[in-house]
Amino acid sequence: MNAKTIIAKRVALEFEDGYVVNLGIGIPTLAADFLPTDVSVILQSENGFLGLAPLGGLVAEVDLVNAGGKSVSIMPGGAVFDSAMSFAIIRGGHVDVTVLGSLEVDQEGNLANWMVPGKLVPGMGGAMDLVSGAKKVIVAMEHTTKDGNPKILKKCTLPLTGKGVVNFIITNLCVFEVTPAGLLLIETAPGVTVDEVRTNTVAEFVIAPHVCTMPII
Amino acid sequence: MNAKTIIAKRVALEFEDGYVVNLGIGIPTLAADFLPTDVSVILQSENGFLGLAPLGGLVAEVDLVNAGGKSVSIMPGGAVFDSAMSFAIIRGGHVDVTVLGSLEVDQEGNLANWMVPGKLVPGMGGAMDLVSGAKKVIVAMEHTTKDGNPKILKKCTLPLTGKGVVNFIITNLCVFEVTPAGLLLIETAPGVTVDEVRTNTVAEFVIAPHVCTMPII
Amino acid sequence: MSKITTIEQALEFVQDNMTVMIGGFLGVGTPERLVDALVIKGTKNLIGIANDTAMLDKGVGRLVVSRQLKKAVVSHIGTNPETGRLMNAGELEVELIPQGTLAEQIRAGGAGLGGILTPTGLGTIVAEGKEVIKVDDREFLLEKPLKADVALIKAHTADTAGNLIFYRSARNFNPLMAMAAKVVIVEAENIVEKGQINPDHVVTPGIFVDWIIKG
Amino acid sequence: MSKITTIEQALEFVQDNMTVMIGGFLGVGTPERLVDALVIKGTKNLIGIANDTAMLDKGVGRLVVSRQLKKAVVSHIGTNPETGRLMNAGELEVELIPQGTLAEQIRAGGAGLGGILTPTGLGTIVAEGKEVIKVDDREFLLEKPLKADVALIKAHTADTAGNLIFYRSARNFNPLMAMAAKVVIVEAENIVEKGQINPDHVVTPGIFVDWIIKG
Repeated sequence: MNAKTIIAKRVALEFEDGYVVNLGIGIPTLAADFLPTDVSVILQSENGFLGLAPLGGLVAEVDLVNAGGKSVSIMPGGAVFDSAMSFAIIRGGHVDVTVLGSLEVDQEGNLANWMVPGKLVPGMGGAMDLVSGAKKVIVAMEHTTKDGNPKILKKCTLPLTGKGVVNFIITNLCVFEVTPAGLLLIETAPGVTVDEVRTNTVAEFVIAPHVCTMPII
Repeated sequence: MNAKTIIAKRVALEFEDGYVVNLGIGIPTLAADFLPTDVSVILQSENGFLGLAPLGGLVAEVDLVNAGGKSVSIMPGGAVFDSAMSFAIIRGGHVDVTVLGSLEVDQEGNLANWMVPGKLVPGMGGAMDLVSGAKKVIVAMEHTTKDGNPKILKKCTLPLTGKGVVNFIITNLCVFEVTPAGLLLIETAPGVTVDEVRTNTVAEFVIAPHVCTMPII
Repeated sequence: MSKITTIEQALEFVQDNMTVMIGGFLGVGTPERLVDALVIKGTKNLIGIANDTAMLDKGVGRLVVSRQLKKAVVSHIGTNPETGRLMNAGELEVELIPQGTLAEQIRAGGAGLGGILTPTGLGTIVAEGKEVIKVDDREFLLEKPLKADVALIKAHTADTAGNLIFYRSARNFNPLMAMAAKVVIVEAENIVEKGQINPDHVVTPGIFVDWIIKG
Repeated sequence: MSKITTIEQALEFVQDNMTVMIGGFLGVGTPERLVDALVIKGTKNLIGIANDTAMLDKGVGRLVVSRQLKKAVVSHIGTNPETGRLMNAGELEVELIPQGTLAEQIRAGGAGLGGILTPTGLGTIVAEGKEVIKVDDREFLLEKPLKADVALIKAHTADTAGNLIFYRSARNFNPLMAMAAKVVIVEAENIVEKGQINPDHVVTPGIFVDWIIKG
């Protein structure tokens, strides 16, 4: 199983039947493909609708794109609205889970994913509203950068997307829960040891008494 | 011509073609019946639609009432919305003229029409938003109470609906413009003298150099 | 899990001392069957948030007459003499709010905003005791968001996913209240299958709706 | 007076140095014919308010490439490399705003509110230099309303009274911007007679719309 699949499969287990979910571009979007058969979620697309169909589902429609600009389709029972309503839904706490990628995340639950000063400034889009409004915020990303540098830090160095907003960090190596006391290692990926997690993580973390292997197949 | 007709006819002359207009219950509503033939206005009903048909026009519809709860109908080209949108239209300055009745109005453009402490407390409904948001606020009322007591005062005695919000006062006796310097008498009703206005008005006012008779037939 | 239920089941969520939003404008757009059942159930000490207290025998007015409200948060009570009588007798607390402010406060409650900044009510008793915020030298009243435990909503048509459309002026406060309450109960004149409402015509997305009863 | 006009007539209202709102999300829902004509017209030093700067050859992105903007007020520029390049070169000012804040600021501009109180951006550089307002012990950022001289809007269908309906995700910022500008110009794919749109389906009431061109 490659890194992305591990992450996407594990993220999918966070969803309960009927949840309203907003998935960021990239790995987070993949999670929708791995839902348990008895779980169905309602995908919110911040550009203005509910009932986003999983990729590869229905035929893409004219004038219907996801928040990444990709042509998509809408499920029966979907609803379209303007951007103010879209973010009323997000800011108002009506999204159960949002899953986002990140450049950096730290042991205080801070998250940085919208700019690298002087280099890359895509902008925050809807990310700042999502992390401040969703009931549960999951960061889903590869544990380290392509060069092997740690992304889970003691303190983010990049401008923040949100302060103290992250609830869970799900990577190809492990799952951290963000608690008021700091990071708690609750699961490791199949075949990954706690030492491996430690080597690849700058942040301090506590190992849960019953740390277990991610229940993914 | 009775007092109400005089007022309604004179109010109607304040409307220009295409104006968005909100008319209060009572005399203000009558104004819609006296529009010049080359003027058509769009009536806003604060309970949630544009295109309110003048009374006695089309057949009343199910679940369609005006802000007074009276069954009404909607004109072709009308639009329905929720109460937040209705007051976004009002507060946002998208209503050209609002016409309201009043219990008291004073020489500073203050208006009191929503409660008589200890006696009558109907509530402000949409009136406070209308007077603060409409581009032009016209008070349309009989010049005195049924007992002949003045309603145009130096200073309102009742709790205000809006402070310094009135632009014109149109009564069965005259038209006052509210200027930064105070009330300016600009018209008298047919057959009414300036002295008659003075006798029935407590507020101080200045007589315009070219005070004329209301151009109503 | 189906959102369609019986009126008795739905009203299990309305308990004494709760804050309840009720749609409607002078009774138009009020879920009368839900109000009927709430009167029969006799739930007490409710805080009612609504545009008005309608009439003695119509809409929210019936909960005034049945003495089930301890407080009414409304913009208008003039059409229901009982509201004024109970208020003057000290048996019902009435908080009067300008209609546009009330609508926007409910929207803010649903939209996760900290409050609204409105010019409405400045210089009147509505402003008493409230914070005034200056923005670019203009003054605005800070009015707080409103939320509720339960909202009772009237819709023209609901689909089984809870998507709602409304008819004419029966829309009014209903879509706003559907966003601002923990439990949202809808009385729908018509119930259709999921997919039967054009997504572009939906006014209240189904995620806001918990329970639907046939009106 | 008819609201239907030619693209040339409509664009008379867009002049140098104006603030212009343009609907769309990554180009979807952007009035491309109006943008085409604006590029040809060459109006300069515009402040553009939009969700994003789309792509090099699509939507608002084309006004970046044609150097007609002095400032872009947007939530995202990542899909248009030219925006970043001009920003870094100091040739284009870019103000990045969280998407939900941007939408609500535009709505506030149209709705006559003094600003919005949002938790979004607290503790980030978005909050720098902005007022923080406490409401019941929770902190919120005060973000000011946004307005424009002109809004360029894309609709699916307009009636001759200016009532608009939108199609799918091409709705996005269009209905909000239509409320917040002095002059509103709509590019409609379809134009129908007044009365042909069910009043309950109207998203943007005709009173907001000044001019309509066929898209």
